[in-house]
Amino acid sequence: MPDLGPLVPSILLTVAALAVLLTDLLGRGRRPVVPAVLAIAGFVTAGLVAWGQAPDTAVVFGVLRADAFGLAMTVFCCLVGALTVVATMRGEAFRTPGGEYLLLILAAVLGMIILSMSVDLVTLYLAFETVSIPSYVLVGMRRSDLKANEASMKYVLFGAVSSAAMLYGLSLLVGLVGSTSLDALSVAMTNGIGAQPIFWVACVLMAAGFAFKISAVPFHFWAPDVYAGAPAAVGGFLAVASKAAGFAALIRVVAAVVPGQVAQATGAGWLPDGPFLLQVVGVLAILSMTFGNAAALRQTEIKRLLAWSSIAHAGYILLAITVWSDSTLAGLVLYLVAYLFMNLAAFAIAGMVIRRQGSGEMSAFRGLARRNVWLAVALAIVMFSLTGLPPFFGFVGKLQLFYGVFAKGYIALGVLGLLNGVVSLYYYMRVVTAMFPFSEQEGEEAATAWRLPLADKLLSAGLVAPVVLFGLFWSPLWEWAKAVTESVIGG
Amino acid sequence: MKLPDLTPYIAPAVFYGLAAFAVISAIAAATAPKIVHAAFGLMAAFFGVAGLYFMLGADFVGLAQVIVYVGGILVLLVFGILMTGKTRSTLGLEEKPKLLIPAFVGGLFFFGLLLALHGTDFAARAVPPDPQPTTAPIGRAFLDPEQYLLPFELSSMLLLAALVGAAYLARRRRT
Amino acid sequence: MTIGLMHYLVVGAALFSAGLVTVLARRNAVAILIGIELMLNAANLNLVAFDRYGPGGVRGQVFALFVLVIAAAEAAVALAILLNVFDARDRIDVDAMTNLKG
Amino acid sequence: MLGLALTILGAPLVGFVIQFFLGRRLPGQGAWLTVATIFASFVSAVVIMASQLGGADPFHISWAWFDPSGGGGTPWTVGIHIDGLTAVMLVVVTLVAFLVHLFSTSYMKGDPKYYLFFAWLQMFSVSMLVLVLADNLLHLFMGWELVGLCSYKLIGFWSEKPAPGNAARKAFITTRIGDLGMVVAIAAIYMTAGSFEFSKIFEAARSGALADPWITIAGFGLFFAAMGKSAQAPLHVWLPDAMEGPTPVSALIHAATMVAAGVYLIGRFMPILTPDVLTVVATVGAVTAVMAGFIALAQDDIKKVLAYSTVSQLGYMFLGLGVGAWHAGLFHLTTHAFFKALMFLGSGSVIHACHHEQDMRKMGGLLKKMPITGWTFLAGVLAIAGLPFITAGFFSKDAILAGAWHRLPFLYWMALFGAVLTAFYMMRLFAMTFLGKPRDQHVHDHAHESPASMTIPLLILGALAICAGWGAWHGILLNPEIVADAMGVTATGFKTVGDLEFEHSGLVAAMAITAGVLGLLGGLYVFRFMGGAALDRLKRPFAGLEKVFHRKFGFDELYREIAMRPAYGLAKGFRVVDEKGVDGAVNVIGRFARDTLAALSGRTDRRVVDGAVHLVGWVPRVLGAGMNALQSGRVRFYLSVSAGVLALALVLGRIL
Repeated sequence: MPDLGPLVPSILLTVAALAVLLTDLLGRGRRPVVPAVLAIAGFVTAGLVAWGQAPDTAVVFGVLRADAFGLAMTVFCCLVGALTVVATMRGEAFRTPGGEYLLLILAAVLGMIILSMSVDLVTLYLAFETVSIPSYVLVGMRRSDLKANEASMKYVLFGAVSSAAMLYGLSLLVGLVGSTSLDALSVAMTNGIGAQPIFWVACVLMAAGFAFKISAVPFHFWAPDVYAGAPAAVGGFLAVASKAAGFAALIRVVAAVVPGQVAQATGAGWLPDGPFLLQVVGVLAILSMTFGNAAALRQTEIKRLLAWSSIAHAGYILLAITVWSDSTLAGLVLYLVAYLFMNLAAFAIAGMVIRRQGSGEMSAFRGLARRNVWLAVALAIVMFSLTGLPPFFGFVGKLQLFYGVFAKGYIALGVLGLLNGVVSLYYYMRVVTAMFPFSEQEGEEAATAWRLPLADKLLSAGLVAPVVLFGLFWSPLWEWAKAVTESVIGG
Repeated sequence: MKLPDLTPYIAPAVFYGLAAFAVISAIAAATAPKIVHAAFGLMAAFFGVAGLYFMLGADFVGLAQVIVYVGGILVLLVFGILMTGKTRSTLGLEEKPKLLIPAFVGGLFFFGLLLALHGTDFAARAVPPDPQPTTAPIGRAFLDPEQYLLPFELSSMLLLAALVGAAYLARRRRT
Repeated sequence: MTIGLMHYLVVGAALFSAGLVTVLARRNAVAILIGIELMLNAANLNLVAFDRYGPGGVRGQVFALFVLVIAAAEAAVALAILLNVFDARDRIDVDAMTNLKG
Repeated sequence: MLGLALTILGAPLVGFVIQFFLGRRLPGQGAWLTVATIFASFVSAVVIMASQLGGADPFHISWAWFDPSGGGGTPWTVGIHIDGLTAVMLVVVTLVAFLVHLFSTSYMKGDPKYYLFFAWLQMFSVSMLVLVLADNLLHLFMGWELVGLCSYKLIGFWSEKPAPGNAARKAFITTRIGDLGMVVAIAAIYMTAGSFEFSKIFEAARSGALADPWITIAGFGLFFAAMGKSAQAPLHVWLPDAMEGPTPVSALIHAATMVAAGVYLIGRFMPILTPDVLTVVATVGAVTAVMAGFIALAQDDIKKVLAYSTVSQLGYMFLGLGVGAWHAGLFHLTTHAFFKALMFLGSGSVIHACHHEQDMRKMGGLLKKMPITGWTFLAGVLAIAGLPFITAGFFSKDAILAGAWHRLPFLYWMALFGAVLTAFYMMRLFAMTFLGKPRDQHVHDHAHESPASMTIPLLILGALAICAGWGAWHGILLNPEIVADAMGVTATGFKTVGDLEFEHSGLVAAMAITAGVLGLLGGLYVFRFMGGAALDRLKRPFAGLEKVFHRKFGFDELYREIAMRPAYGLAKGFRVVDEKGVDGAVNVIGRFARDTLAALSGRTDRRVVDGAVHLVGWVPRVLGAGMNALQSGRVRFYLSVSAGVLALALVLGRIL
């Protein structure tokens, strides 16, 4: 029996899930606060354990690698899980989420943890579905809400088809490699399976599955509809954790397929010459950021806007994978952390506003500054950060990420990314300008002030504070990101 | 008169028979105007594939296919069809699928797969060894900590979450 | 005339494509699920065939069994969602679900 | 020292945050809070100056900020640098800012955005302090841009009216043009010196790493930026328009913050300015000084006169810096800050009393009505005219003239002429406003002395306008030896105030004194004692000239012709293309710019903005429209598109 150490966070989450189920059953009819506390406690302890664990690059249980990257993703996902539970309680959907909701979040996070550590295709697929299936339900949990129903229906259909396509690609890859292990894949790559035509098919189909999970164009269609239909907190969960886990798994696969780092760019620097997979990812990156930003321009509903923006952000992150180097990968990790706080904050605050206004349309945000300056300023900071303006965390993430892209000579890709940043300025700023009306008349109609409960204040402050703080002092975080990615990428 | 030795042809004949059965059933599932017929098409395809599994010497998987797919998933789907059949909308148990674009996309996909398969060398054995019983190795693989024990455990969590979620959603509304 | 790996793979490809056509052509959500099951079966067929003609072992079959589990879970959840939708709107025509768009 | 420096920055910063977010709910809308915080800064600044006067070593501290190369490189830093120059600037900035805050508590009373005004005023001061305390270019640039942003908010504070909005935009755009130079300079310096830190830059200049042509390019870039910020011709056009802002803002801009930033920048970077650059600095300064003097002569709006006099005085400062009279230029910055703040606040007091009447032709005889304002104003007039031996302006201006005499005599003559002009038009202003008979009885009847919170700042500044030059106390602080040590450069080429005082004891000084007195007496005679008819007769031969001066040499018209008209034309062209174009979809990016700019300024020129951004925004607009059309809501359609793309990818992957 191998050492159970690397599994402790997963076991903790499982225990928490069962405890939640049990307390929920016992406590029927009462206000189910205990399960929520249990779930948060589970996330926190699991995260702390992972934080304290020593990374190890050996493969355990034949399918997992609890290296620095995997542990970092574990901490990341547990953090998101805990914050999502809190955000749900402050958002528009459930004031006190039921035991089922918590169980599903716990199960999905468990899937994410395994997904980000798995170095075996079977485990990867299984974990992938362990993330997906609870998510389908989470989206549709408000059963009487027509929008939620529609969203979950679309999500499950789109998701099932994508995962079937990915599975088909995986099956071909397994046949080509003769094993389900990623290390075997890496060995097979050196034996030249990359030249086989079916390898291209496998790459494309796998990429389709990952692209679904991270909502990259052209497999993004579900995202705007699903985010718009789901409670804001769930939208944030999908946009952050689910996506991050997808990236983690993609990084694992790319690390197996790509030997070392990509070469310095030649020519204008569009796509690297390496294996197919990188080029596929590169195309996805270009499409996602360009179309995501362009489509976001026309959105008037906050959750749809954030959905399109998250598609664009997926593009930036894919860019880092395309230019596969230690510096872009560290940038990616940094960006993911920035992305975590920015998006969770955006969705959480959106949820608070929707709860009070009954709508997420831009008109609901008009004059928010006069209703509650606190929320307005917090959201404004988040928007600035999402745009990538200094001195916020989003800027730092973008800076490091694009620094890596440019340093490798992929000028055209980098410039395209930066141009996209300029486009995104518009729609983020529209939210900001809506919140801070400039003439007195505009504000008058919305002059009823809101009293913000302490919990709302704490949650928004807790999410926005890192956006500001890490925007100013990110050196430690940057060192950490570099350490985390060292284990993933070879020389 | 001596009958020609048909032994070398039996396996191919069975294969082509099963394959044709599965593929034609699948196409029927795609095109049948009645949903129930589509479900039957699926069932037939399941059986065809199960037959192919037996031909491949995968007896356990073939059996699981019959039990789980036909006995479980298909029944679930048929229940779904029946429960949603009484609908006030135009779309009930019958539906004439619009095939033009799907057939084009599907055809293109198939063509692309064929092209790729055609040029690929899987380093496969032309004549595989005689099939061995698989149940015991599969069982061992599931329970071996160095193989698939962890995914096996994970799948139980997946099932738990799926069932709790499904039960929550499908529960009759209190109002 | 022997049956080789390629034969099975082509059957798998055909099943997958037929499943895809079903998914794209059907408006009834249950029928779309039928198509998805076909696609999963195609992948399973590939996996099992690779086991037989590959280096041996039961990797593919184990994978296929996991897929079976997932297919069941997915079908259950999808049907639950579908019933929920049906409860609310009395129809499961996916073409009619266009409240969310843009 | 660090604690003091952080207090200087932190107190008003906290004030800003509280005031901005909570100000509306504070009793008295929080003005007292900002006054208190800026006073705390002032006290800290005085302590710092005292320690510097006492011979303390320059103080420098910096923290690594981040490493742009991702490891192994030199990190960018943030830091604080305090030497004599900084100390002087700190005292000037905080003192004037404090007095302006105090003054505003009464002046802005009743304004609907009262609390917001103080928030921005406070931020304005913070920005300037950030700039002054910076130990590196990047940090300085941040302050520089913050100053620009705050000035924009404050000039356009009454953005409900069109004029302030336009003025704010003009200021913003003009200074941004100057900032292009700053960016070029930063790039050139970082490229060659490899650091943003002042000390490292000067070190690089000394070691030869920062050499021609980059050092010259950097110098010109910095000066171009300073020209924008400190309103030197031909980028001076924004400053007079900036009078549209509330008068206390004008006082702050003209005395201690915005325009001082440019002079400070050049003063700070003196060690790397090559002789070529310095010659240009001096010439531009002298030309601006005279030109603005002429324009001031023909203005009737009391604030416009003061505005052009600022432009002119800034010209003197640059002249001083450019001829190497380093101290003289910065000394003048200090004294000017006091007497110009005095006069602006004085004019604010007058305007306040006359119910926002700014036209001098409707004033007159106000001295009796408003004695404190009047007499303190006179102190300012005498100081700016350089009334010999007692006023602060005399010492600083004559130091500049002396420097010019030694380096570039031609510019000396120009500056001397400018001095006559200055004295003349300032006396005109004083005479028309405070002396003689009231021209508009209605205005006169309503005039009254302002409350104490307005007159106290006037009294303090009035005293400073006279005394700030005595003893030339800057000489100690701005000792080139100290500064040179701090900067790591040799002090050759710098002249101390002491040297210059010695030199202007001769002919030069005599001429300068004569010029000032002549101007004052001439102005007094012409505008006080000459009758209206005689004045008209006197002016007749100069009618043409006066028109030119009145039109401000036509700079605005010129810019309209060479910059605005083509932009309008281009905009019109884009508009035609757009209207006739295939795409009738919503004008996305057009709204973008309109919304953002409108949000910023409250008012934009649609034609220009729309046209320009139509072109830029076309691509994302079309892409976005296509993308949204694809997002039809039908999941089958989604799947078809995705699967179609997949199928295509498979086939193409094999064929290609």
